Formats: sequence, C-alpha cells, structure tokens
Amino acid sequence: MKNKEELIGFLTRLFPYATIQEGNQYAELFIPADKWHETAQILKSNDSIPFDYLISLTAVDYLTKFTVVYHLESTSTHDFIVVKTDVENREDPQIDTVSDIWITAEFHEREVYDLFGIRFNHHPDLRRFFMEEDDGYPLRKDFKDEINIIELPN
Amino acid sequence: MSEEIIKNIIVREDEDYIVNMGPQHPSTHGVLRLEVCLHGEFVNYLIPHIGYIHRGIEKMSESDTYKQIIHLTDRMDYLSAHMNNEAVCLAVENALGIEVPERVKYIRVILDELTRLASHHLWWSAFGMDLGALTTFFYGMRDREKVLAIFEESFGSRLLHSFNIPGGLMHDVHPNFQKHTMEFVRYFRKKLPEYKQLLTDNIIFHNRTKGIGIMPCETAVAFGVTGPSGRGSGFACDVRKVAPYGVYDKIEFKEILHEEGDSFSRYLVRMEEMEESLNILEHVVDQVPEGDYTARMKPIIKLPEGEYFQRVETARGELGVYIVSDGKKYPYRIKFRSPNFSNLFVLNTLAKGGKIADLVAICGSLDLVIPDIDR
Amino acid sequence: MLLEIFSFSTLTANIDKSLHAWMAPWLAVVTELVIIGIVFLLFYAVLGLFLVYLERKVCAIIQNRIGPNRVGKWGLLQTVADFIKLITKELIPIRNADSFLFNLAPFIVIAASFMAMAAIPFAKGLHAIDLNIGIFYIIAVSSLGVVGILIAGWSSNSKYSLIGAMRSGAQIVSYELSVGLSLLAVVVFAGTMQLSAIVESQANGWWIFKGHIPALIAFIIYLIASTAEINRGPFDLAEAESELTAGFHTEYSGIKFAFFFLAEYINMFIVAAIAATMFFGGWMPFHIGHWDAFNRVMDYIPSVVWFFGKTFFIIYLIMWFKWTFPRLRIDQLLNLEWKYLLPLSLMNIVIIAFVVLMGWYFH
Amino acid sequence: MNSVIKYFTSIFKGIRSLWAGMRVTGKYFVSPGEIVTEQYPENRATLKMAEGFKGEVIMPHDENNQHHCTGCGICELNCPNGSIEIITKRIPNEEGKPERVIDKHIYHLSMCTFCELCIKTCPSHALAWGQDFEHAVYDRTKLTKVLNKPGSTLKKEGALL
Repeated sequence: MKNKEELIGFLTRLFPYATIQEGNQYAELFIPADKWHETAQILKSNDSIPFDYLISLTAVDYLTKFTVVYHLESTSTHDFIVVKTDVENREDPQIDTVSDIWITAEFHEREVYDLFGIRFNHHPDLRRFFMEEDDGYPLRKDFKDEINIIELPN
Repeated sequence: MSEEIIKNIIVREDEDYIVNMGPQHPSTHGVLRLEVCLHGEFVNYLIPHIGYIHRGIEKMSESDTYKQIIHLTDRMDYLSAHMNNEAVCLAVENALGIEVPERVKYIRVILDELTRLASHHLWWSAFGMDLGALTTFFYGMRDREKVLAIFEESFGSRLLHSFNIPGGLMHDVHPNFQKHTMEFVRYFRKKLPEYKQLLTDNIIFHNRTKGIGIMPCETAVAFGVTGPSGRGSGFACDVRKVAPYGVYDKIEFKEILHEEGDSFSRYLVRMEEMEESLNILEHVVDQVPEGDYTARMKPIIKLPEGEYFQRVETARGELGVYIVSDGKKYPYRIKFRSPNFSNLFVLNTLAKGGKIADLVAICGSLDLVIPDIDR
Repeated sequence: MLLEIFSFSTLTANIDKSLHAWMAPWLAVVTELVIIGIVFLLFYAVLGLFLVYLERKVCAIIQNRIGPNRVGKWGLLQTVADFIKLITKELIPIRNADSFLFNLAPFIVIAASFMAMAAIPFAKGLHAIDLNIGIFYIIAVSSLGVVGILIAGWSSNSKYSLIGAMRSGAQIVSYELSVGLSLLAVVVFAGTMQLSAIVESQANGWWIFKGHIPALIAFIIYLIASTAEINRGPFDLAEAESELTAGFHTEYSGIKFAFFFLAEYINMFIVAAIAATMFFGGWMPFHIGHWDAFNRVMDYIPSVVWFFGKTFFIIYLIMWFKWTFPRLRIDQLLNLEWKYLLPLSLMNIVIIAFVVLMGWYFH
Repeated sequence: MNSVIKYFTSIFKGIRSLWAGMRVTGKYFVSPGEIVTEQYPENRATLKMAEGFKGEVIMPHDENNQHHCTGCGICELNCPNGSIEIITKRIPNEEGKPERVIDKHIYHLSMCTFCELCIKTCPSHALAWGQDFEHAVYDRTKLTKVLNKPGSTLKKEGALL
C-alpha cells in the first residue's frame, strides 16, 4: 500500500488532465465527464495499481450540478481512491456507463438512475429499480412529495 | 478478462417458462422477487426485482441529525444492526477527530463479534431449512437466543439496539455482560460440533452444495461480492484486516479464506468465522478496561464541511457509509453502500445453468437480507 | 401355539354367524361390507389425526420444543381442532383450473391409500381381506396415488404444482422398483405372497433375524425406497417448500388439502405396516427358536399390541430421518435409485435366492 | 475393481455421515435437555424483563404524584419520528409570575422506534423505560398515551430519579 503522496504522484502521472485533491481521508480524483470512460479503463487495467474493486457508486446533488462519486479499491495493493465526475446538465444529466468495466456498476448505476435521474449512456439495462417511470427522482434536493414526505419542524 | 466474467446478459424470449419466486416465497427470506426462467428443472436466467420495502433511509437521513440516523441504520441489515450503527459512529468520530475511550472500542468489538455470531446462527438455521433440514432451524435459533439474551440484558432490546452513539455507547453495559459473554462462548463451543455432525459432514448436504454456484475470485471482485460470500471465493476482502477500525488491529485473528468459490466453501467460511469469532471473544472479553463509556460530545454534532467514507465489516460483507457534509447538523447526502446490494446481483451468474434446487442453495449461501438491499 | 383368546377370528366368525342367522346371505355380506367400511373409515380418520399429532410431538422433542400443548391434555386434541378448522375453511376455486380433475385428484390419492389398508393384517384374524397375492396387491394399489398427484399438479394450473407433480411422478415410478424388489426378498424367503402366510412363517423368528444380512439389506433398501415413495423425509421433492412453496398441493385449500395431508400420513402408516409385516413378523410376537418358556411369555402380549408397536417403531424411524436430513435434489434422488438402490437390491435378490436354495438361513 | 471398491466405500461413508447426524437428533429425542420455547401466557407471572428493557417510554411519578418533567421540549426535538408532543400551559407561581409548566406529554407509541434518544437527552431525567411489552390493542388511538398523570405536578427539589 502506498501512502497518499505517492498515490497522488502516481495518479498525476497517469492522468494529467485530472484534478487531484488530497481529500480529508482518501485521494480524490476529479475527471471531466467526457474523459471518464477511458480513465476508468486505465484505472482498472493499469499494471501497477489496478483498481479492480468498485466499492461504491453514488451521486450527490449540488443543486447546480450532479457529482457522481466512485470509491475504488485495488484488491492487490489495497490502495483506495475516490473518483468524481461532474454532470453539469441538470435537465438531462448524462454520463458514460462503467458497467462494462466493473460489472457491479450496472446495478449501482441503475440505482443512481432511479434516485437521481442520471442517465448512463450505453448501459445494458437502464430501468428503474424502486419506482415507476414517472415518479420523479427522490434523492434530488428539489424533489417534492407532499403526500409521503412529512417535514418535521426542526 | 472482463468480457468472460460478464455473464449477466439476459435474452428474453416469448416462450420462456417464467416462475416468479417471491415476493412471498419461503426461500427468498423476505420480499425479494426473482423472475426465474426455467427450462425443465434448469434455470435459464434470473432477474431479481427489488424495491418492495424501499423506505428511503438515505432521503430520511438528510433531515435527521447524526444521532438520529443511527436508529435508521439498524433497520437496514437488521441482523448486523450493531455494525451498521458503528459505521455511522466511526464516520462521525473520524470526521470530528474524536478519540473514543478504550473501553468503548473493546465493547464495540465484543458486540461486533456477538452480532456476527447471532447473524451466522440465523443464517445457518435458514440455510439448513432451505435445503430441507428443518431441525437445524431450531438448533440455530436456540443458540442465537443466548446471544439475544445478552443483548437484551445490556441494551434492552434484542434485535434493533441503537446502542452506539457518536462518541461512544448509549449507556454502560450491564455488570454481568462479560460474565455472560464468557458463559455463552463456553456453551457454544460445546454446541458447534453438533452443527458439524448435523449438516457440515452430511453426505446429502455435500451433494447439494459442493460444486454448486461456483464463483471465481474475479467474478467476486467484479461484482463486488464481499463478506463471507466473497471470501469463499478467495477474495481477501475482510475490512477488519484491510482497513482496521476499533481495536481490530490489536487483536490477532485469522481471515478465513476458501478458494473453491462454491456454495460449500461459502458455508465453510461462515462456519469457521463462527469459530474465529469465539476466539476473538475469548481473547478480548477479559481485556475490557474500566473507564468512560462515552467521549465528551457536544449536544449538537456538526461535521466540518467535507466528505467522509467509513467502511466496516458487517456479518454479510463490507458496509460503506459515505457522508457529504455542508457543515450543518444534518448530512447533506448520506449513502450506504450495503453489502447485500452487491451480493444479490451475482445470483444470475451463479444460478444460470443450475437446477432450481441449486438456486435455493446458492441463494441461501449468499445470505441475503432484503431490507439491506432496498434500504 | 398362540393363545386363542387373542385371536380375532372367533369374534369375526361369531359376527358372521349371527348375521347369517337372521338375514339373507346377500344382505349379510352387504351388512358386513358396510360395517367394515365404517370401521375402516373411522380408523382411517383417527389414525390420520393421531399420526399428525405424533409427528408434531416427535419433531418437537427432537428440536428442544414441547410441541402442541394447548388444545386438550398434552395437546392431544390439537389435530382435531386443526381438522375442524380445515373442514370449515373456504375451498378457493382456481381460475383457469380444470375444475373436474382438480376436485377429483384428492379423492384418487385418498382412495389409493384406503385400498391398500384393506389387505393389511392388523392382528391375528383381523383382516379385511386375505388375498393370496396380498403383497402384490398392496404394491399395485399404493402406486395409484401418484396418478392423483399428477392430476393435482396438472389441473391446478400453477407452475409450482406442475413441477412438483412431475418430480413426484419421476420419483415414484423409479422407487417402485426398489420397493418391489426388496419386498420380493421376503417373498422368496417365505415362499408365498399371502400376507397371513408370511406372518405365520415368522412364528419361530422374524425374517429380519432369520434372513440375517440379505434381509437386513432388503429392509434398509425398503425403508429408504418407501420413504421416497410416500414423498417424505429427505425425499419430499414433490412438495419441497423452499423451492416449490408446497409443490403439487400449492393451490389446494380446506378439506381438499386435508385429504392430501391425511393420505400422506396414512401412506406412511401403510408403508410402516408392510415393513412390520414383512420383516418384523407383523402381529407375531417375538419368538426365539426353541425357548418355549420365553415364547410363552411373549404370547401373553396381544397381537394388536405387537403389530402397532412394530409399526410405530418404523414410523418413528421414518420421522427421525425426516427431521434430520436435508432434502436431496431431483437428479441425486434418481441417481440414488438407479445407481445404488436398484443394483443393490437386484444383487440382493440373487444372493437371497442362493441363500434360500442352500438353506443358509435360520429355519 | 478399484471403482467397485470406491462404489462401496462411498456407500459406507455416506451411511456413516448420515448416522452421525441421526445420533445428534436421536440424542435430543431421548434426552431433550432444556426446552427453549417460552410458554408465554402461562409464564406471565415469572416472566421478568431485564432492567433496561425497552418496552415503552414512561414518566416515573413518585408517591406525591410528582414528576421531573419541566416541559422544555428537548425530547420532542430529539425524537426522530415525531412520536413525542409536548403541550405546555402557563400558570402563575407563588410570586404571581406566569410560569411554563407541562400540560400534556403526549407519546405516540405507534410511531416510536425505541432509539432511546428522548430518555438520553432529557436534562432532568424525567423519562425512563417501562418494562411493559404487551402493547396489542384493538384501536390504534389507544397507542397514543399521555405520560404525565392527571393532576401531577413538577417535583422541584430532591434527588433526580
């Protein structure tokens, strides 16, 4: 396992176009959305630290944009990084799928699509998990549901 | 390599003989619906449909304080409630830079292992029952009862004890806690050989599980199958070893790994994990130092702006808690990476080509808890 | 040799004589048939209820529980209460089911088990009918039940039911062979198919002892195969509840379900009764060769007690299996029959023929 | 020949493993050991729940019908499910000034998830766990309880409960 500085150095060499932050726990990697798919392939298949285990895939709604967050670990070296891509278009958010790289992403992406409405291009089976097609996207910050969500006075 | 692993492709045809296993079916252990396409006794493909008990815990947590989130995490994987609590607590403690007292760390480890034992008891019971050995259900439940009695004495509840709070424990454990834990360890050491005679060595059981649902290590990694299910394929994913928390770095214990990756090796991993948990308990229970049961905390916890990720090992695999804080007393976004969510979707790959009875054996060996999938 | 007071033949003969005394012969025969029918019907119902109760108690004790203990003393009336509940329950009609066959199926199953009961010798002289091909008749009749199961599975228009029925069909058709061959072992020893004669042939020792190793192998094969034939224990694939919810009777409710349930337990009794009759001497007391004093003491125990004691011992064995073992898979089930039980029982038959020819068994 | 030996050893091994399992269940059949199931309504008299058992939230009153609740509303704030409602009223104290006291401490048992936060955060330790666990009722409204007894007053001095 490398320490954080080494890891950041390694990532900087590998992805010169990426913004790399130290983060308060793990190294954080910001990738532009259009470069994400090829970056993911390199992350998975590079020889020195193959990040082959996608722990978690989720999204955060920052009201102006979505940030899709990937937590990756290398099972051989146990290095851990956080990769983020911003999806600027809030009306029709789209990003490339990584389900062909990490299979587990297929289902995490479906969940994110269900809850945030982010479309994953080239996803094999992008259907909603929990809700019907026109139910809205509940984890967006501007989601309103007067019937089921009771706002408690706090 | 990845092309070979992706066997998740499903081709539907009009004349498929579809059997819906679930939402109410004895072997899915909850409201999980498996759309199974059969060809005679053989499974062609299988599509899991989830979301029958989706409660929106992540959305609810966005309007709860960090203390209030704890009791929601209980209700995800209700069998490893303690570990779920601990994940949020550790995330908050790490974010605030709080050092919890040693006593808390040790008690948390004991509770972790007791919860793991109770969870594996239930899994063993249900797995036996899935395969038709109904007596195992009662033997497992009988021994689980002893653990639950310890819980009830100390925390007042048996299953959903929101016993952790950020900074420590809700209150101190019962004075008899250590004594009763030791008694349980001694009791269960005597009962474990019975499990072996009744199920592990049984020839019918061997026939039902050996070579069934073989998951190579690459598949486990690709699907993110963690916990005992992943370790049954040789995927060294024990968070207690990879990213130790609490006092797990001070305790010596084995990470159980089996290479075969079939249902039987997943079974063996859990059986040996039970033994290992007993070892840990035996080792730790006398070392609990005296002291406070909680660190000094402000009444209102506000995390500094930033993002936090905490991994813990629950009874079913790796639970990740991802908190995005904007400096307020509520999390801006909280995400639970639940182990069962990832573990479920490998089912199609494993069950394809097997018999419908194998599907039950595989489903049981993955040890799915449905509320954890839906959250 | 046996004490005549325990023989039921005098009782039945007296009834027969008194009926004939004031009735036309045809009317007497019809009356006798009706009486036997009623007695059997009652016996059937009581036995079914008791076996369900017994099963629940046995499994409860094995599982560190108490079992039924609320209705009546020690829960003895529990199954009666269950039965009342079942007959008052709604019979749910199934849409798109073949209703005629759907309603017929439980009766076929129950009739098959009912017919098999007729030939069993319950005690000395207590026989509904003493056919000279008794054991052959039982084997023939008891396999009729699978027709009912197949009909039930097909007609209820449910996928689970159909899979369960098909499994059951494959299972019973193959296990019939082993049952037949293992019973043939005793037929070879005894030289007759008449059940009463087989029982009489064990007056100086039961076949399981007299026939030593070959008889023991035949008994074990019979026990396994017959457990499979009645869809019980580790072989309950037709109703494997973790795979097929309830298999062929998934869609049945109320009394129609109860018929299947009852038939299953009665089949268990029949299977155990045949085992007791063929291998353990039926109602014949435990006799050892020329120990006359000992044999004399044994004779004082009524033959009914002997019969039911042996039968319930074997029923207990079958229950013990069921509550210990996991279920087999369908291909393993057929493997067990075709690769293990059938070759072994064929081999066993050859050995027995040789043993009988050479007289290497205890006379 | 080798395969024949293998065939028979596999049979014997199988039978031996089955016999091992039957020995376990048989042992329990002849010596059942402890009965693990509870005989619930019969053992009501002896059924003693643990001290901290989370049955329901109660407000302990002493013999003078006095409790410790000041009506501050911290429990209401801390409850994640909104299962506590506090209704206060103002009554004049000895000096004639109006003082806020508790009128009704309403507790919705139907919404409670037993997270213990109200009890833990109460500054005056006015709440506690009750050991009663038989909560089944025919009418849902019966699960809404008023914790302070009618006519009860605030206990100002004395040790905290």
